[in-house]
Amino acid sequence: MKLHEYQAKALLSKHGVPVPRSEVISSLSEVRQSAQNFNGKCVVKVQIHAGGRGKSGGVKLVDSVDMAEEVAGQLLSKNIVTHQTSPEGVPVNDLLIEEALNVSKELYLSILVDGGLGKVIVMASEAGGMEIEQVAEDTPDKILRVVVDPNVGLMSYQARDLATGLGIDKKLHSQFIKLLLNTYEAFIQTDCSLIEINPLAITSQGELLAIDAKASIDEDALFRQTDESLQYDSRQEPQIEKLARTSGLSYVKLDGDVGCLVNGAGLAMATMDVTMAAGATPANFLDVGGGADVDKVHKAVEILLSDPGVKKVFVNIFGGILRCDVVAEGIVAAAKASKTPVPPIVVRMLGTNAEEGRKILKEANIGVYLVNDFTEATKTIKSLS
Amino acid sequence: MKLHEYQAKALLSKHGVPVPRSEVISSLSEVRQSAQNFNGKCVVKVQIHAGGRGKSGGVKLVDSVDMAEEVAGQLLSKNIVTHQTSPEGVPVNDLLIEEALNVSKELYLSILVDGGLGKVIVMASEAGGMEIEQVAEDTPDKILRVVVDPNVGLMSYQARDLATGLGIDKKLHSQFIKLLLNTYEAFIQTDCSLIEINPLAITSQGELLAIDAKASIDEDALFRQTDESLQYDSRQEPQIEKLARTSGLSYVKLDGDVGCLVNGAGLAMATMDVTMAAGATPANFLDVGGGADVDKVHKAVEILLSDPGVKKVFVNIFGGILRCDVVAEGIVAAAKASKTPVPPIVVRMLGTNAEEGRKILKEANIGVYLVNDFTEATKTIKSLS
Amino acid sequence: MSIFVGKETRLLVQGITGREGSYHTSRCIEYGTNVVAGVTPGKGGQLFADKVPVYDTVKHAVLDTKANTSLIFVPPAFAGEAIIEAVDSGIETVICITEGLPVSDSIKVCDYVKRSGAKLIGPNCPGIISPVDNVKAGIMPGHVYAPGRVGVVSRSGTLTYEAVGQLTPLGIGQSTCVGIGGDPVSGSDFVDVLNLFEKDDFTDAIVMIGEIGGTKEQEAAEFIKSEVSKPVISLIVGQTAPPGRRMGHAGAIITGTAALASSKVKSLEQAGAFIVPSPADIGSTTKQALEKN
Amino acid sequence: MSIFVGKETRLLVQGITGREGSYHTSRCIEYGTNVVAGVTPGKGGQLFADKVPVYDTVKHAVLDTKANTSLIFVPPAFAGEAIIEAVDSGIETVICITEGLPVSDSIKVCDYVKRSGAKLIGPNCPGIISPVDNVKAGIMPGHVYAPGRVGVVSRSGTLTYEAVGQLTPLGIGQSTCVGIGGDPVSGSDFVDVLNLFEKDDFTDAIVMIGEIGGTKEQEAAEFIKSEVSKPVISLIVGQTAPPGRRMGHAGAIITGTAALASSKVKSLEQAGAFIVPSPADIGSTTKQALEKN
Repeated sequence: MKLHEYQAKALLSKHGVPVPRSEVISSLSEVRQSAQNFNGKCVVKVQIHAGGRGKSGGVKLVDSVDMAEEVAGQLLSKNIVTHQTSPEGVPVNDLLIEEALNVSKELYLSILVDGGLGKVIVMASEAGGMEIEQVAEDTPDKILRVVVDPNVGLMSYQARDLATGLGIDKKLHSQFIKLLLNTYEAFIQTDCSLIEINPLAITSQGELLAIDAKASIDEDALFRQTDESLQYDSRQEPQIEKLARTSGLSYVKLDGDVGCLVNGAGLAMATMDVTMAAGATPANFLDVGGGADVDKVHKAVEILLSDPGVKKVFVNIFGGILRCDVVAEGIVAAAKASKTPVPPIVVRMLGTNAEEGRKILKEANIGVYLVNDFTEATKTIKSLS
Repeated sequence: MKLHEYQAKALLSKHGVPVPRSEVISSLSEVRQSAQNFNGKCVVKVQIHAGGRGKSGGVKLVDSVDMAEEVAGQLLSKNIVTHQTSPEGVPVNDLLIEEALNVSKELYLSILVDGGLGKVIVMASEAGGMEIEQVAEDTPDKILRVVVDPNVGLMSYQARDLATGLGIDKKLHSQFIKLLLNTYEAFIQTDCSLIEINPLAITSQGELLAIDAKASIDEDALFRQTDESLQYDSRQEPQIEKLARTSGLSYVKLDGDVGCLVNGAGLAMATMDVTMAAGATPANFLDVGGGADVDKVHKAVEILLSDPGVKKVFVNIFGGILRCDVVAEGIVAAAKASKTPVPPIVVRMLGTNAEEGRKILKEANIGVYLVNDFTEATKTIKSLS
Repeated sequence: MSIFVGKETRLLVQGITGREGSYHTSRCIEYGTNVVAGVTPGKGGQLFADKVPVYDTVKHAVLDTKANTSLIFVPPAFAGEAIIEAVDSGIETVICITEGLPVSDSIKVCDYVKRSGAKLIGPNCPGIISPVDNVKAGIMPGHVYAPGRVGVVSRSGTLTYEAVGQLTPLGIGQSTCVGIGGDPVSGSDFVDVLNLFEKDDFTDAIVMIGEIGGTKEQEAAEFIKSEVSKPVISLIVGQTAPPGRRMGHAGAIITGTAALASSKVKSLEQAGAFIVPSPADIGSTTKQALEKN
Repeated sequence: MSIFVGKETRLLVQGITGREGSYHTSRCIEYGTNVVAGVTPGKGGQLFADKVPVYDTVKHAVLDTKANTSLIFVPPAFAGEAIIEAVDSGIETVICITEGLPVSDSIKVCDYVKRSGAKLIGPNCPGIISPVDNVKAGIMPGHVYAPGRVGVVSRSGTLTYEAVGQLTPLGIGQSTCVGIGGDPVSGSDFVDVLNLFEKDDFTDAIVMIGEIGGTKEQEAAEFIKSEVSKPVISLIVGQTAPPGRRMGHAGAIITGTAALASSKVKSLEQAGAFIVPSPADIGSTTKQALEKN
């Protein structure tokens, strides 16, 4: 679960990590007062759940209150498009108005889970301010890594090793060590899956500060996280994904026109790949899950059909726990209840009660194309273009 | 660092462990109101840092407010003597007035550090209300033990195993598991070296409650424990020990007449043993430590001499880090500054600068008997009787 | 012969009286698995399906029934502890079906299990099936599988059924099929399973199904290059997944270049694996690979 | 030959620039110990006593100087981490002099070190000295010791000097003397050291000095009974200590019957150890034991 920059910074600050002074505002009327706190010399940053906001004009340095207001007016309540958003972009509901600082050096610091090692790792680089993937590609030896033993946690000696490796002035070592240990505490206490501070700035006054911060909370640990400041901002989410989520469906909105309904995440990805290989593009990732019932399938189809981009549907079910007849009934119910015309539905059903399912679909007369395998499915999807 | 029963219970209660309703009172005028809370049916318990208070009349069940007041009057502000106190006993400054409960079963539960295993263990027994040492001797198979892995902590399945082993009614298992896990949390969070709940009662209403509780905090971890309710009650400590402690000396008051001044805990115990073997009895355990200076030795001698029971002094120093001449100077300074007559001092000095030390002592003319080994020391101590 | 499970498997089911636990235990028994005990705290003393004794604690279940393998269906908040209870009670192989364990729990638990010397499959996995020995310790539909000499290992559930659904009709039976699970941190990775398949005399070739996210496939590629002599047929799904989004599985999220399907395919290709071009071709690619060898 | 340390010992001192650290490092060097490096964060780049290089981190010290043994003098709040830093940096034997580690730190650290395969002596110990190899990694007064064939192991510092002070004048030299420390939880216990002495060809007999508190002496007795063929001469101090009071050492507190000196003496007697009747008799009892064998 992604947090906004301002939430990530509040979390860090709560755990003793220095961050610049700032204010979150959500209406234009608040801008002047906020900017005045910094005598107009501040940075205006859109708060969105997508990377690439800087390149898309979502981060602006201003040097007067008037300019702050002007920039805020251009950003607030609009949608912003970055290379990570859909073409419609995401809404800018909040702006962070933050003091502008004299930075003498920018570092990179992150804490995340390394699946291969099965451990938490700390990554740091003297190449701050850049995307770490780029650094990893260009100058991989500029990335330092430290592995955390889950039984004793991050050790300050490891932080000291990093400080040395990053070439940080010895006078600042204890500041860096404290900052990193506090960030680690925030990570562990809040069940984060990622905290990234980029850049971690050394100011001309010799202070270390988290200038930008990203944080994600492990969704599977939310049941034990009660801090209200860690609320998810569902306004950043496409309406259709929000609907799916609240219905207990795993759904990711994409740009294509083939709505996909599958059971199982792996098979759902495979279905998307097959669709793409057929020269079509998937409109979504959708895993109805193993424990779905008729209602849930009904809901899933309803959600698929609510996407105006969906021109055809590809249902791919390998019945295991989930029986094919249950899926068929859900599809029929949703098709019959639909107020808009139902697009053609290509259905592949295998496994438990596949025959029964196919029969139900055939008899319902709702424009279903029954196929037996991926090859046939591909052909049918193509023919419907 | 020992806590009083009421402190231990407050600690447990803070971590969600049920305890009886109670009030601590330190003046007689508070008794009636406290006892009225329980309609006079309550237990009056002295709050002291010594075991055996029950057998010494320090725990009384009363059934009226008048009786509570009478009992409290007999106990409060007096000294109480138990088999674990000195003959003068310890002062009763506080009483716990606690509701009397209908108990249907008494269990034993404790969490402590097992040095041999190097781990925290949980001990439990269905023989509650008795001293665990007695149970260990009489019916060792009635003691259940569970070892806690330091990396994952106490597991609820281990608590469940104990609940089963203790023969607790299945309906109460989840209550017991929660109680034990909470007690463990209190133990870990507060750096305890011991928490003992004895008895852990099952009331006739089927509730589990800590009827009596002991807790000790690891003195070496006090630097990171900031909870003010965990304050040590130094009024329970002999004045002389308090003085030694605040001077950074490790001192234990005993009943004999030979004051011992030694460097090193092991050698100090050995010195006490040798004194006893000589037919004399040590007045104290005193380790001046390895890093002592002249002032600290001076202070140590001063403290020794302040004990009116001390009729002779045995100084046993094996100079290592601590130089013998430093010790000699401290002794001389203290002897010369003493306002009371200085008893005979038997001195054994070996190791670093032993010759210099002996010379200083000889020349000071303060009635010092210089000996070379334990045998000679023994003889001299005997001859001084 | 098979890996992880076999004729000597004595299965214990933790969470046997729950909805999922009871349904799948019945399916496992039907398939021929020797289910010797179940555990549900508070339900000890009952009989499941009139024959499998239910216990309050794993310790007692193991003492009474000599169970050596455990299948776990308990809710995510308690699953980590259930794994530790199993290991502490002497279970040698633990298979955790439960999805949704906090990753910090998985980190601690996987570390604990590793130190104990036991084996853990999952969490968030479909389990293990050996058509050869008629042992099913998992939630896969048993009828799809057929005995044979190809091992299957996958991060995904239904996609494995799909793979097997393509293999069986072509006459390609399976020795053991292992679902290592869709979580970023898990008890066994591709490397662990590839290692066992390589050593297993009853496995001739290995079908490995990976997906986007993490670097488990790259580690597998390294291992295949240096340690695996048997043919490996590999499919990676998620070619069309957008970066930064979690595709169902907690581990299926593209966080960097290495997490891309293309990067994984490249590594496996370089390691000498047979690459399955599209999910439609698992059966045919495997057939070709077997014919080549 | 000696145990834990020897001619191959390359000593690193953590906390070398502190008051205790610098004093004792000089004494160690005087005794003949090969002190190759020191570590004090922030003081890297200095030279200690004009010749020993000081580093900011153990990692760098080990890389540069191939130190294999570490002696730790850092304050108690940081000592646990210093031990882990040493082990993580490849140090094989860690000797922690620091007194006053919270016991919960010791529990975690000792467990960590055990898993790593390194050896830890202490905390709260005087260290190790080998008069045979002229290696002193500790705070004991070197001049008391003489080379010979008796091993000494003790929970106490000065009492060990006392013991050796009785042995040396009788012509009984020492192979290695090990102080395991006065804390309830420590890296090495009597059993670990007895085991090494038993296997050491240069040790003929073992003097073991225990005290009240805990059950380490009883565990030693069990081990002596079954595994030690060499004569063990044993003294237990604290016969006159009152129950429930901590006698200086964090571990020296009588918490139950087993913690009593009498109970420990009894166990050791039954295990066949030569019992030293009074602290005055360490030398004479050892002499008798050696003559008997």
